Amino acid sequence: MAREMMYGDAIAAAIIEEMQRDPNVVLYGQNMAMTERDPMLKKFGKDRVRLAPISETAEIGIGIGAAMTGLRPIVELWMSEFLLVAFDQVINEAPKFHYMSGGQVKVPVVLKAGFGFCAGWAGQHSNCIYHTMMGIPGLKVVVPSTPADAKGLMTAAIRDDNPVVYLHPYMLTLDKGEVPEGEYVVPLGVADIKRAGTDVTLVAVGWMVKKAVAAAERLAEEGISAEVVDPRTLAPLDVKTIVESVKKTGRLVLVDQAPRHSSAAAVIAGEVAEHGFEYLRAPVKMVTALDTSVPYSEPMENYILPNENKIIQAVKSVMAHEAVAA
Amino acid sequence: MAREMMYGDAIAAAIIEEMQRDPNVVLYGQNMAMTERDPMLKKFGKDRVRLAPISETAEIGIGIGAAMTGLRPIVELWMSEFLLVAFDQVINEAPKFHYMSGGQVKVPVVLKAGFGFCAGWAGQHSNCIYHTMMGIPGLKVVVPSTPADAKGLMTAAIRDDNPVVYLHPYMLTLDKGEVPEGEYVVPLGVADIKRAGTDVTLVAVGWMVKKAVAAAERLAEEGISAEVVDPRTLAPLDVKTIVESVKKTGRLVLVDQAPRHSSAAAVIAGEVAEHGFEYLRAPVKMVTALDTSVPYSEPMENYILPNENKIIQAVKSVMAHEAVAA
Amino acid sequence: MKKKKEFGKDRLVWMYTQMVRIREFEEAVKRAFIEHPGAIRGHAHLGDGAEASIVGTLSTRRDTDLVMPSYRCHGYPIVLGTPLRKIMAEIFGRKDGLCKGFGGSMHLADPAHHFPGTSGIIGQSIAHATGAALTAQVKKTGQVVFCFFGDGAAKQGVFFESLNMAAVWKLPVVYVLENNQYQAYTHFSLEDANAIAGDPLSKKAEAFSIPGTTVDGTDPLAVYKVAEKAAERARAGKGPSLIESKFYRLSAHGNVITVPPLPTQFPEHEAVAVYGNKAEFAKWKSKDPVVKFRARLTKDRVLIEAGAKRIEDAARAEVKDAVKFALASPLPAPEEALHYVYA
Amino acid sequence: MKKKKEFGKDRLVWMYTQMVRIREFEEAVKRAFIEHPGAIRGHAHLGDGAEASIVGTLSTRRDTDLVMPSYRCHGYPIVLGTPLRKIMAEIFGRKDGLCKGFGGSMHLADPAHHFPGTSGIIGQSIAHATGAALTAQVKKTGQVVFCFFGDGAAKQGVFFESLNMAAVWKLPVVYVLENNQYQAYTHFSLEDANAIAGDPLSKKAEAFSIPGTTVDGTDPLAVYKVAEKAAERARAGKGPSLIESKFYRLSAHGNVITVPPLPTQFPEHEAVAVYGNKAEFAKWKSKDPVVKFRARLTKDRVLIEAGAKRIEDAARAEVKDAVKFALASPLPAPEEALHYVYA
Ligand SMILES: Cc1ncc(C[n+]2csc(CCOP(=O)(O)OP(=O)(O)O)c2C)c(N)n1
Ligand SMILES: Cc1ncc(C[n+]2csc(CCOP(=O)(O)OP(=O)(O)O)c2C)c(N)n1
Ligand SMILES: [Mg+2]
Ligand SMILES: [Mg+2]
Repeated sequence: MAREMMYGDAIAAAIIEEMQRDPNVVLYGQNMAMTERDPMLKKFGKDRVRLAPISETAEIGIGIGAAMTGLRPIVELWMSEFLLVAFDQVINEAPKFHYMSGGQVKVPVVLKAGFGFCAGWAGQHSNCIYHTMMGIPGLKVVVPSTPADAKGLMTAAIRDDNPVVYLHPYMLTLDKGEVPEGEYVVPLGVADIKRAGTDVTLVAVGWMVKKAVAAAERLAEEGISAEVVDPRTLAPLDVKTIVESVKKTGRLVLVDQAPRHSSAAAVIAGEVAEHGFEYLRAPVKMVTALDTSVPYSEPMENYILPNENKIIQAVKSVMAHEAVAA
Repeated sequence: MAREMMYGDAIAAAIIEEMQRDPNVVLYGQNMAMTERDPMLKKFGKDRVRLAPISETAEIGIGIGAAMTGLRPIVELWMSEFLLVAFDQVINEAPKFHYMSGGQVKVPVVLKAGFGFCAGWAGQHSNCIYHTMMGIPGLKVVVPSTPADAKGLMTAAIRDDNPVVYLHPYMLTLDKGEVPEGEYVVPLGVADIKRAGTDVTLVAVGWMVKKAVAAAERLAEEGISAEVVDPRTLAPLDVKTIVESVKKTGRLVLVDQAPRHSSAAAVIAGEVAEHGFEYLRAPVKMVTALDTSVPYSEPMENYILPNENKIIQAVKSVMAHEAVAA
Repeated sequence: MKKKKEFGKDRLVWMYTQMVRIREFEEAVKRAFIEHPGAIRGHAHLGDGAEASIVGTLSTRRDTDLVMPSYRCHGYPIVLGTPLRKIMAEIFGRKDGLCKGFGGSMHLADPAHHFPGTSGIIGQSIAHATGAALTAQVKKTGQVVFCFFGDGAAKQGVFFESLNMAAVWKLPVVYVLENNQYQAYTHFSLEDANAIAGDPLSKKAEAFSIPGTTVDGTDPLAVYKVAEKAAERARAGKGPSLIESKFYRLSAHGNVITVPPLPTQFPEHEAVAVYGNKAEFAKWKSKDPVVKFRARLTKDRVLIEAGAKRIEDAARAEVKDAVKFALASPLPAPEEALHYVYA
Repeated sequence: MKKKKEFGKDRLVWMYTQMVRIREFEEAVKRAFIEHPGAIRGHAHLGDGAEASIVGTLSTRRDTDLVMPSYRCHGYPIVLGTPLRKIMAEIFGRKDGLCKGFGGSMHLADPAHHFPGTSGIIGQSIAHATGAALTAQVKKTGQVVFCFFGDGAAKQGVFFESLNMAAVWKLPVVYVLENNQYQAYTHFSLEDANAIAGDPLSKKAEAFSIPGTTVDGTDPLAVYKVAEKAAERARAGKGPSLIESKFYRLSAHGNVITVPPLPTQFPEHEAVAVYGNKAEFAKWKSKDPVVKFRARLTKDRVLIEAGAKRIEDAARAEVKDAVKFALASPLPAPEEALHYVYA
C-alpha cells in the first residue's frame, strides 16, 4: 500500500514510525518542541523529544556520546551549513570511534539537515557540502531525491549502526510522490535507476535528479534515450550500478548542484575514468554549478545553477562527439 | 642565490621575510611566543606575534575580521584537523565576504597547518582534508612538496588578497632542498613538472610527490618514462598543465595520501575524464590510501598508505592495458 | 558622528531621528512582502524593537569606530549614514544595491561607512568583530568595535572563545548581547542556563572576569550610559565589556520560510503564533521604544508635536524614496555572478 | 567500586593502591621510550601528577557510572579495572591491545569497564560525556558520568556549549576541569582570562549558574569531598557541576614530536625546558600527590612502611608484567587495517 505524500512529510513519517518501534530513538534540535502542544512531544514525551540551544558542536557531540552509550539519536540540524561549526564532530569524531576502539564502540547517530536552498538565501545558506563528507571512511551520507526514498532511507539511516548524515534538498520539500505505508527500508549503498535509457547515462544527486529526469523526457522527444541514475547514498557509493549503466550507454553526463571541484560529480567521474574507461565512447561531461558562491539576486542565482537546458546541451555534446569519432 | 634548507625552515624564512617587508602581516597561534626569549617575538614585537588559546573558531574568525579591516594575519593552526572545529569560518566565512559584499571587502588571511602525520598519530591526527576545501570558490589551497615551493608559495599566500589555506605535509618537515634566497614567489594556481617523462603522467600531491618521483626513478630503470606533475595549489587547480601532460603521455596515474573519495586525485581524474579523454590510451588509475581511518599500529598504517610499490604496480597496469589494446 | 557627552537637544533629536528612520525602514521592508511580492527573496530579518538599543549604543561611537552586528543588520548602517536607497536596493536584489545584489538582507556591508560586513551563521561575526578590534589595536587607530549579536548567539561556542581572547589580548571591543528574548521561535528562557536560574545573561561575563551589565534596551539613554562606559574602558586599553541589552523583537523572526513558487510573507510574532501568549506580546508592545522615547522627548519639551511629526514625515519620505529607487533599479545581469569570486 | 562514604582503612589503602598503580604505569611508559625504542609511536601523554585528582574523583563513583576523559587517558581505566596488560599492549600497538592496535595511547576505550572512549581533539569529548549523561537520563539508569578535561580545553567553545546544555537539560554529569597548569607548552595564566584576573577557573560555572568549586587536586580526600557533592547533585536530578581540580603535570606534555626516522623521546618539563623556571617545577615536585598521600597514610598509621612497600612492589610487578605481555604480543597483521571501518 502506498499513498501520495510530500517529501518533507515522508521524512517525518519514517521518524515517527522508527520512534514508535524503538524506544532508544530520540530526537532533538533547535526551534522544535517549544511548547507542550508540540505533536512529537505529545507522542513521545519530553525525554525523547527535546529543544536544543544554538550549539551545534554540543548538539552533535551529545548525539555521538549518547549513541556510544545506547541511544540512537536523530539530531535535527536544519541547514547543512550549520554542521560546519561542528565539523570535527561530524568527520573526525563520529566516524572514528568504531575504528579507533578496534570495533568495541558503535555510533548510531543520524545527523539530519536540509541543503542547497537556492531561493535567495545567498552565500552562506544555499550550499551543497556533501563532498566534504562523502569520502570519510566510517561515515555514511544519504541524499534522497523522492518522497519514497526520503522515507526508506531515513528508516535505514536510523537503523544503521554507523553515523549517517541525512541530507535532504530543501527545494524538494513540497514535492509529492507515492510513498509505501508502514515499514519501508531503502538499503544504504544502493543506487537507483530513476529512468531507464540506452544512449547516455545521467548521474544526478538530490534536486538535480528531478532536473535530469525532466531533461531526459525532453531528450526522448528528440530520439535520445537517457538513463538517469540516482546514487541515493554518496557514501557508500554504488559505483557498480553507475559503471554498469555506462557499460550499456557508453556515455556519461553528471549533474550536480555544487561547484565543480566540490561536487560528487567529479568524484564519480573519477571512478568511471578508472573503472568504466573502456566503455566510454565520449568524454565524461559535468554539469555543475559555476565556480562561484551563491549570489542573492535571482538572475545571478539562476545563472550559476545547472538546469534542464544545460543538461540537454551537455548530452548533445557527448552524443555529437561520437558522431565525430565514428 | 640558493642554499640548502629544510622544508620547515623554508616556510619560516618566507614568513620572516614577509613580516619584514609588510608591517600589516601578523602571526599568532597556540603554543608559540610563550616567553620573551622567543625569536619571532623579539624580532617583531608582541603586537605582531602572539600566543592564542585553544580556540580555533575565534582564532580563525579573528584572523578573518582582522583581514577585513587591514591586517594580513597568518594563523598558525599546527594540524589541519584543528581547522575542523572552526570549519564554518574556513569554508563558509572567509571565502564568502568578498563575493557577498559585491567586491567591497577583502580577506587576506593565511591559515597554516601541517597534515597527514602518518607516524603513529592514529585516527584523528593523520588525515588529509584538502578535499573539503579545494572546491570552495573564493578559497585558495596550497600544498607545497619541496622546500623551495614551501617558501615561494608561502610568500605568494601572504601577498594574496584572498583567504589561503596553506597545508604542509608533516612528513616533509625535515626534508632538505635548495631554496632561493631573498624574495621568492611561486604563483598560486601553477602546477609544476617535478620530473619530465613521456610514457605516463603521475599526478601527486604533497608527501606523495616524493614517492611518485622515487617510483619514477625506479620505473626509468625498467625503461618506463614517467612524468611527475605536482599541482602545488589545489585551488585554483592548474588543470591545463595536467591535461597537457596527459596529452603527451596518454596515461594517467594519480597518487594521493587520502582515501579514494576524499582525495584530490578523484577530482583531478574527473577533470581529465572530461578534458583529457581523447588523449587517454588507458584507464586512469588512482593510488590512494585505502578506505579506512588511519590505524595506530605501524604495519596497519603502512598497509593503508600509498607507496612506491603500489605506484609502480599501477603504472605497469596502465602500460599493460595499452599492450592489450594495441 | 562626533562624540557628544552631554545630551543637548540636538543630540536627543538626532537619536529620535535615527530611531524613527530605522523603524520606518523596517516597516517598509515588511510591507514590501505584500506591496511588492517577490521583491525580497530568501530570509529577511527586521530590527523593530531594537531601535533604542542600536541608537543608544551608537551614540557613544566616534567617527571611525566600527560596527559589526549579525545578519539582522538593517538598522546599523542606517545610523552610520549608508543611503537608505542602497540598503533597500540590496534587499530587493538590485544592481544598485549596497552589495550589487550579491548579499541581500543578511549580508549588508559598507566598509566606507565603517560597516565591514555581517555573517548569517550564528555567532561567527563575534569573532570577526574581535578581529577588527585586533586591527585597531595593532595599528593603534584608537578605534572601538561595537559588536552586536543575539541571545541565541550567546549559546554558540565562538561567543565564549572570542570573549576570552578579547579579554586576554585586551582588545578594544564592546560586546552588545541583544536579548530580544527570542532566537527564532524559541524563548530565551528555554535554552539559557542563566535565564533558567533567574540570572541575567550578562553573568556570562564572569567566565572572563570582564564587566557584565544588563540594561533596559528600550531606553536609549540608559543604553548610552553603559555603552559609553564600556567604550571608555576599551579606549583606555583595558579590554572588552559585555552588555546585555534587553528589549523585545516586535515582529516575527523573519518572513515565513517557503519553497518557491510559494510566496514569501511575514507571519505573526512567535509569542502569539507559537506560544499563544498574546499578553506577553501586548505588554512589550506597550513598551515600544520609539513610542516611549517620543513621549519622553515631547513631555520634556525637547520636541514639540510638530517637530516630532516633521522627523517622522521626513523619515517616511526618505524610506518611500528608497523603495522607489530600489524598484527602479535593474536586476543584475545573470553573468555578473562571475564577478568577485577572487579579489 | 562500591560507594563507600566513610574512609575506613580499606578505602584509604585502595586509594593509595590506585594512585601507585597509575604512577608506576606512567613511569614505565616513559621509560619505554628509552628501554624499548620505537615501541610507542605518535604522541603519548602521561598522567603523573593527576593521581590524587583521578582517584579522589573516582572514589565517589558507583558501579555503573561512566568515565570519559580526554586523550591523556591512561590513568582512568587503570582505576576502573582494565587489565594493565591490555593498556600497555595498546600503547605499544599490539594485537592484544585494548583496541587491537587501532587506537594507541590517545584513544583507549573499554566500554566493558565503563570507559566508552576518548578523543584527541581538544574539548570534543566534553560533549560526548554530556551525551552519555543524556543516555543515563533517558534510560533512567541512575548513572553519573565523570567528565575530565584540561585547563586548555576550557578555552574551546564546546566546553561552554556542553555545560549550558547539561544545565538546561539537568543531565547527570560531573565536569572535572583538570587544571594541571599547562596546555602543552603554555602556562594557563597566559591564555585564560579568569586566571589573568586572578580568579579561579571554576568561575566559568557562573556562565551557566551551576556550582563551581576549586579544589586542591593533589589531595585525594579533598577531591573526593567535592566530587561526592557534585555526584549527589547529579544523581538527585539537579544537573551538572564544575570542579576545578588544581594540580601539576609532573612530566612534559608528551614525547617530543618528531618526523620518522628520528626517534621519539621524552623531554624535560616545559617549566624548565621552555620557561627556564626550575623553582616552579621544584615547588610542585615537592607536592607530589603520591608521596604526600603516602606520608599522610603512614603518619596516620593507616599504612605501615612495609604495607606501603607491599603495595608499591605489587604495582611494580603488575606493570612489569604488563610491559612483558605487551612486548610479547605480536603486531597486528597489515590487512587487519580493513576491519572496523563500518559497524
Ligand atoms: C550556527 C547556526 N545555527 C542555526 C542557525 C539558524 N538561525 C538563524 S537565525 C537564528 C536565531 C538567532 O537568534 P538570536 O541570536 O537571538 O538573534 P536574533 O534573531 O534574535 O536577532 C537561528 C537559530 C544559523 N543561522 N547558524
Ligand atoms: C582542537 C585542538 N586544538 C589543538 C590541539 C593540540 N593539542 C593537543 S594537546 C593540547 C593541550 C591540551 O591542554 P589541556 O586541555 O590543558 O590538557 P592537558 O594536556 O594539560 O591534559 C593541544 C593544544 C588539539 N588536539 N585539538
Ligand atoms: Mg534573539
Ligand atoms: Mg592542562
